[in-house]
Amino acid sequence: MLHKYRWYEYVLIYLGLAVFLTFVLAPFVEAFVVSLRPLSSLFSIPYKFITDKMSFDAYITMWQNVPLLWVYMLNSFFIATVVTVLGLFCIIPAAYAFARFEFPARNSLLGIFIAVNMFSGAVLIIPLFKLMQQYGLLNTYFAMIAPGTAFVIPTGIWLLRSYLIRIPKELEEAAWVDGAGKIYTLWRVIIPVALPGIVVVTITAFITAYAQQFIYALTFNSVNELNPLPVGLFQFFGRQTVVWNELMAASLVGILPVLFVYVFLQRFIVAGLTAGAVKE
Amino acid sequence: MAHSRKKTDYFPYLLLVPASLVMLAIVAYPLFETFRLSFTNTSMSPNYEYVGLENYEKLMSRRFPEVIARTFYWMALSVALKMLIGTLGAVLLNAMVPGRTLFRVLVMPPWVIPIAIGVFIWGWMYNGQFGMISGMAQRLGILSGPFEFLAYKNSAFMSTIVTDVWIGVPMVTLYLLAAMQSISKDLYEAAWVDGASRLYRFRRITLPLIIPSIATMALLSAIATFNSFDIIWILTEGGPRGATTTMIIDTYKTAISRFKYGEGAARTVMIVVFLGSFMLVYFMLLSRLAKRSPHNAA
Amino acid sequence: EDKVIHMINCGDNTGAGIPLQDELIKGWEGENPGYKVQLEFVPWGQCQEKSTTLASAGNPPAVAYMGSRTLKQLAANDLIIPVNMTEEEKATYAAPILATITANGQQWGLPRAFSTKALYWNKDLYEAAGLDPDTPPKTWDEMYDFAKAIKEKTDSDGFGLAAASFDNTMHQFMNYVYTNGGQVINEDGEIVFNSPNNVEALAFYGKMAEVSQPGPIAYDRAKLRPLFSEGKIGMFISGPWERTRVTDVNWGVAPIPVGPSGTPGTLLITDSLAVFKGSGVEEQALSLAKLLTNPENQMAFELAEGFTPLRDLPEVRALVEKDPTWSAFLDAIPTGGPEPFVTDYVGLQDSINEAVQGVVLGEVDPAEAVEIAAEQLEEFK
Amino acid sequence: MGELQLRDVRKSYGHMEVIKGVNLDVDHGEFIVFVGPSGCGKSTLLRMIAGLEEITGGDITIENKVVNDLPPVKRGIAMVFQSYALYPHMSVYENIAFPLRVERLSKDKVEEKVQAAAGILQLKERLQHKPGELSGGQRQRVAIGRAIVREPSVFLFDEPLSNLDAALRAEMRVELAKLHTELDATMIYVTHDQVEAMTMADRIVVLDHGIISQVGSPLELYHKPQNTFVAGFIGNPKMNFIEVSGKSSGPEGVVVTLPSGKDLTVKVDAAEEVAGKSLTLGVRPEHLTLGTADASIEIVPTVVEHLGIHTVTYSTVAGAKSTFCSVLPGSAPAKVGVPVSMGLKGVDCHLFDGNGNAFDRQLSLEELDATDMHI
Amino acid sequence: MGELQLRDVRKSYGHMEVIKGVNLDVDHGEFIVFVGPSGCGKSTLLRMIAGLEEITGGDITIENKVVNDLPPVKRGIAMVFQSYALYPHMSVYENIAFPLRVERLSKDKVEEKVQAAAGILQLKERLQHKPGELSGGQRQRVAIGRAIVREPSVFLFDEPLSNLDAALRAEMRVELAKLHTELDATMIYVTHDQVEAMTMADRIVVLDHGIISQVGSPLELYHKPQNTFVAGFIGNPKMNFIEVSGKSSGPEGVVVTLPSGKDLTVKVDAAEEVAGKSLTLGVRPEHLTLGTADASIEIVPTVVEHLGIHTVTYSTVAGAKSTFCSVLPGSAPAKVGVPVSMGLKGVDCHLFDGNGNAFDRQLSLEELDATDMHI
Ligand SMILES: Nc1ncnc2c1ncn2[C@@H]1O[C@H](COP(=O)(O)OP(=O)(O)OP(=O)(O)O)[C@@H](O)[C@H]1O
Ligand SMILES: Nc1ncnc2c1ncn2[C@@H]1O[C@H](COP(=O)(O)OP(=O)(O)OP(=O)(O)O)[C@@H](O)[C@H]1O
Ligand SMILES: [Mg+2]
Ligand SMILES: [Mg+2]
Repeated sequence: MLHKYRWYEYVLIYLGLAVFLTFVLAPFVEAFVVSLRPLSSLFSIPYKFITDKMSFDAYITMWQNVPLLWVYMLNSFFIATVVTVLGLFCIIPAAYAFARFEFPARNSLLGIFIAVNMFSGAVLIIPLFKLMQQYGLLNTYFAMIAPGTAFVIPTGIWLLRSYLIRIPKELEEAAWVDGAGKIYTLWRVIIPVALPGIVVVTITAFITAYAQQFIYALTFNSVNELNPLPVGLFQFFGRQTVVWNELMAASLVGILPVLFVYVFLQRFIVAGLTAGAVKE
Repeated sequence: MAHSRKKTDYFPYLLLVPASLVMLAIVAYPLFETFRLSFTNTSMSPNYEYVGLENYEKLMSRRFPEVIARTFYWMALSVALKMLIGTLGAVLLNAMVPGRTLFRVLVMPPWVIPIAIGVFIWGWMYNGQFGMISGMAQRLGILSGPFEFLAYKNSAFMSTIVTDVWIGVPMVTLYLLAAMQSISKDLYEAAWVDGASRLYRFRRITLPLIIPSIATMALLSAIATFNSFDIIWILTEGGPRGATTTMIIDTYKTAISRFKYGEGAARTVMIVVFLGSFMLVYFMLLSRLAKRSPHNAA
Repeated sequence: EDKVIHMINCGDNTGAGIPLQDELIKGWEGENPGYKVQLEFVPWGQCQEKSTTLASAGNPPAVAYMGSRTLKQLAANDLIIPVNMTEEEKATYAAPILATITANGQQWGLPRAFSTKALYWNKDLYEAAGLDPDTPPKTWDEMYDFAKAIKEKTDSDGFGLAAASFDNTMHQFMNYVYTNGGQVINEDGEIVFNSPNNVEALAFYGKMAEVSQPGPIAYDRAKLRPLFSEGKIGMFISGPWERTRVTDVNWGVAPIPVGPSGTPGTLLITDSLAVFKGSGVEEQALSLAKLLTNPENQMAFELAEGFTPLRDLPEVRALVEKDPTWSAFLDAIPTGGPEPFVTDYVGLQDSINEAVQGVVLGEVDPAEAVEIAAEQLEEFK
Repeated sequence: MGELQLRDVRKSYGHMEVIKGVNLDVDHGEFIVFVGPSGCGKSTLLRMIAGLEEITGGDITIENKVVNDLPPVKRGIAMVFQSYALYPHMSVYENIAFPLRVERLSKDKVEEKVQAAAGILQLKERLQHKPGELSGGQRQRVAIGRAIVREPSVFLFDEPLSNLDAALRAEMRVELAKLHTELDATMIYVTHDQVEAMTMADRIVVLDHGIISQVGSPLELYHKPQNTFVAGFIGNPKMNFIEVSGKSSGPEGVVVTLPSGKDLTVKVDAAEEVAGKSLTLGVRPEHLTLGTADASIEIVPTVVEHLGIHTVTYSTVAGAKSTFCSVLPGSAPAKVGVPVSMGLKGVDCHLFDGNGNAFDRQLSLEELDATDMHI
Repeated sequence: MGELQLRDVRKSYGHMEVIKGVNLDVDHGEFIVFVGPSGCGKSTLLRMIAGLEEITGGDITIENKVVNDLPPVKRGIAMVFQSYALYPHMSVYENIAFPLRVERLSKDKVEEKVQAAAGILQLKERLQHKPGELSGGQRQRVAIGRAIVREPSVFLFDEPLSNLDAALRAEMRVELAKLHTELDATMIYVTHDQVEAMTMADRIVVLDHGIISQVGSPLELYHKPQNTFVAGFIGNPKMNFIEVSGKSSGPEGVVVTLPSGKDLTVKVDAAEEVAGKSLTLGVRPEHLTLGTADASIEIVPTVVEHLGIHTVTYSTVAGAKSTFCSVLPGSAPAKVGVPVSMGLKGVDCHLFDGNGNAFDRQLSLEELDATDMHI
């Protein structure tokens, strides 16, 4: 009843959604269309949305230009996964500490952690570079993973903490009364109970780690076999001719698995954001 | 306090160890190093000297103030657009119309794909001769000839913002959507019983109640935008004529492209100072706002 | 345990010259037991930056493919060693080529690839505009007039102008500097960018925008080719590689037109193998680099890869005979000027690009732009 | 004003019928309470009256106007939600003023009405506070204030007191009753708290799985429940039910045989033959006495609660459908494990047939006020 | 086993003293209930016994061992939380087994103990379910099960039933009482529900702002409250307090003058001179009768609640400190606005001095079982 719309409201809503989704999705449509065009009709004037000779050829020929596409994709996944796992390893205990314990300097420490958000990798890239170099870490996965980890931690702590705060204290007290130690309680009680929250943090950390793989990889790594997807594809721009149709094809193939995964996870993502949205 | 026994409790600190170690190594130490290097002339060669405030002096004498102003302008515009579009998007996705689950999925892609890849695509779209935007606009008669979006100062500036908005809007939308959904349905029903129209309900209930979420998102978004590197770097490298050179781009160009680590470090220090004061001011405004209207849920 | 000689190659390993190179390396390894060459291919976009960062981080490659323009900067930072060419070796190169690797009286790299530029024109468009399809412009004025005719009489634009914030905008502009008797740095290492010649060149660059495709700042040279291939621009200036890539139109190629105050010229760009300092195998790296770039091996490599031949050897003549379009590029070598040799190459590039963009956008007047750039350049020499 | 009729009102969610044909006439000024177990459809029915829920079938008439398709605001109703539904970002003043703002009333009018409502509800001091700063009872009052200012002809309440603690609930109950008198408005009130229903209602509507099980005044439901459902639902502790068999019936009542074999004459009118039928005897815990009366039942208390005012025993009794409970005077010497005899009076008992429908008790409700019943 | 002593136990949060010196001896097997208004320190005291809260001062002794610095698990206590604190991700079995798993008991032992506890609590069928799939009462039982398996000498409960609805609460109350008998354990129970306190406790501890106001059996507190605080707190509806002035005292009691000017002899022993002093007369609503008795008070009911079992009236009376309440038989003919006379008996009344301390009533608690008191 409350949500009964009149016909013109339906029109307005769908129109609005159409405009909004067009803005969001047009680039993907364009990328797809471009990937279908042969290079020659790609650079055709005037602009045509549908051109003749559309085919999936680029999806085959691209393997010559980016023979390592699979490797890049796997690298991207691998880096994001390791970042996420390491991140969780840091986030969970820290979020727990901030959510549950009174200790001197708690708030200022939390503030410091959150403030770290504001230093992107780009800001710290010089000293990080020197640091990596000093320890011989350049051109390793580690060089791409470590900074990624550092920058998922603050948001993760912030998100998970607001989730943990809402877990009743009695659960821990009950465990304590029953003789469980603190680590045991964290492991057997808190983590399982906070699992939905942890799932959310995992997803957001993964998204961040996956989406922001450009600058560290570009700067700290030059071993092609270790490159994540964006840097791998950036090589298209280093050529005399940018083979746009293959670039688009490779991009789409490269991002397809994540898109697929997120379609299934969207429920958690929206639900998880609520955790942060309700209380800031 | 279950855990505050008499003995000083080391446990919370223990819990903070892993996170702190990572932060110390990846953020604190490099920050300190940056600060130190900002007083040196370190460059390509491994040897360097301390040069005092020379790097900072150089900063002031060049066009740095312009870069700062541009950075904040870019950030403000982009964040404002993200909030505006995100709020509108969230309202639309919150409507109880058939297909809304699908639409919610459909807004996600720009957020979950690697930023750089999204920017590659936009780079193509902005092409005046072959790109979709100029092409469609010409077809629809909005443009009379090809228009190169990245070729002019204003349009390049706006184009980088549009791309940044595109990447940032899904997260904002979904976050605000979540905030809207956490508002009790009762409130709307009560208002409806009182005769409030849809628009009135939005204005008097939804909007005031999501303002804290908008404020939070705006801050997160501002920080992300401030630090946005990939987008500008791939699209324009800061051009034309510096029209899209933000502090991050300027720093990267100086330090990484030109190997002037010392000068770059001085810029980094300036970024920390500016971003820090920005956050401080923001928090102060926010807490003053919060004092005026405590949002304790009924 | 073999000592590793880390060699960085730009691009990928698909070229036909690579097997030849591999052969030579294998041979070299045979003659130098105890040393192993580790060859790494790095995509162009990141190649030079990578070598430089590695070096400045204290972990240099033994030998790396670098744009010759960076050599002075690397040398100034004490990251590479001079290659010590004998007079005999020097003599195998044309003087302008030698100039691209010479700083402070020493050679800092072994040329591996090079290019000169020439003007491509679309004969069909010429015809459509009522111009003689077989007469390319000889002077700037002619070039402007022809372009104007095309722009006015056909659907296409007269000229392809590059002014993006990328390196080849400066390269493009240098062609005009060199065809108008200008210079960036003189023989004594002084900045002479603010000469009337250069003001004239910059003004002309700006003027060409009138008859060029809209929005030159969105274009680097690579983006012009599709326009040329589509018949959207009547002319553009580029290197010999376009000869094989531009297929769909009826084109010709000619030397770059000459400015009012100059003589024929072109920008001559070389890439070199540089030997880095501190790898511990400098000597071996140098010997390897010399082996790869000696006249015989270099020529074979170039022919296989389709590069412009560096040295004037008998094979070259055969090449031109087979494909006359080579001549516009090969003939230009003696008139070629090097890329400016400075200690902050990116700084130089940014300054010049900014001047070019300023004039193209009509924001500053050429004299002022040149003056500002010259001032900034002082810092980079 | 304020009359309300429900005519065969129905509601389905998908294939599930939740309200299965409800008929009810409410007069102006009545205080009607809907009770029933959780999920029986109380809220749904109320929300249908409010216009928050679409009506699947039937008609709802308010002040002689069919309102089926009218939006809430046009129905002349106001609703108070269980959660209060206060706007957390607005002051008490603005919360109360909200409906008036929607109407675009002039500033002075708004001020006047809000002050009047605040006066009635003793909220004058709190007008500038936010709901978050108020106690539960005060929030409840604000919610009512928001309903009052609209001067509706029908007030709808959905469990308005269930979020308050016992003491506050008792207090607010009294206040609501007063308010009802003062405003002279029709009120429809949903609750699952018996005490609220019994104390506040003019008439109680007992709902069972979407149908009305009985409508009547509180005392009518207490004394003359029409079926075992109502009998068991109204009254706390619950009525005891004992399986008995019918023996004979006559003008003085129905004679039944208790499980113990003893006979008891229950003062009810039998409409049908009862001999040999299996019937259910109902007796309220508070109608049991120590010792013997018309008949008695032997119990062995398993739990005895001394409440001061009462002593309550629980025991297991043959034939009883669940734990057998008795409420005795505070001084009753009941002890766990010590057998005791419980007296039953035929006049206090209820009798139900095999379908759970009550035999009519020989008791006129008019007399109830005068009769000196036990307790 | 199971003895517990509190010796001058104190607790401060910062500068705020919350528990201000509590002394209490609890014997083995006793069922002790802490009651008191919200914020009086009940939970804090219980949590200090549990070891969840640090002790600022004094000693807590369990089984003759000072436990001040022992962690909860070493105190031989088990605690049941208001929220149950069940682990939502574990089955009922694992929830109950949790303390045993912590102890690293063998599988067989765990199985045995869990089954035993499940047997007692009738949870055998539910062992594989998750807490989310259980009803409120079942969850409560699981929480108790987790306490039982540890075989503690002292059970601590913090408002264990407050999340259940009325009916279930009554049921669980009975079950807990049974359990207490079966387990023969000491239990300390926090509640603010009077009925729970009255029905379950061997002794009730009434707390007021962090100090013990009175300790005694439920009937003792009901019949012989030592001060107005306890008198007002125990009993529902609340005792009525009326300002009176003392006239004389003698062996048959204290004579006081009611606001109406009439005299009443209250059966209490005066320790001091009362003549002319202003005193407070206390009379429980359920001790008022219609008509007149030793004295009477005229009231005009403003609200009348017909509960079936009782009729409750509320009225404003001169000299009464708050609304004057009476609980009359269900059939009492009270009507709003119709004046009625309420009879008081001197033997049922309480009398308090200016400081709120009670005069000793002439009533031996031993007699109470035998005496036939009203209601
Ligand atoms: N939107 C809905 N969709 C499907 N079924 C619903 C919906 N709303 C209510 N129901 C069902 O309708 C029935 C009646 O629900 P209603 O809320 O009216 O019960 P209630 O009597 O108010 O219960 P309670 O005392 O628990 O509030 C329930 O079985 C419920 O599950
Ligand atoms: N962690 C704390 N810090 C400061 N004060 C506290 C803390 N915990 C409790 N208090 C205060 O101690 C007092 C006693 O609290 P406690 O929880 O024991 O009350 P309670 O009797 O259990 O009340 P309720 O019936 O509401 O549960 C209260 O005034 C409370 O505000
Ligand atoms: Mg309901
Ligand atoms: Mg408590």
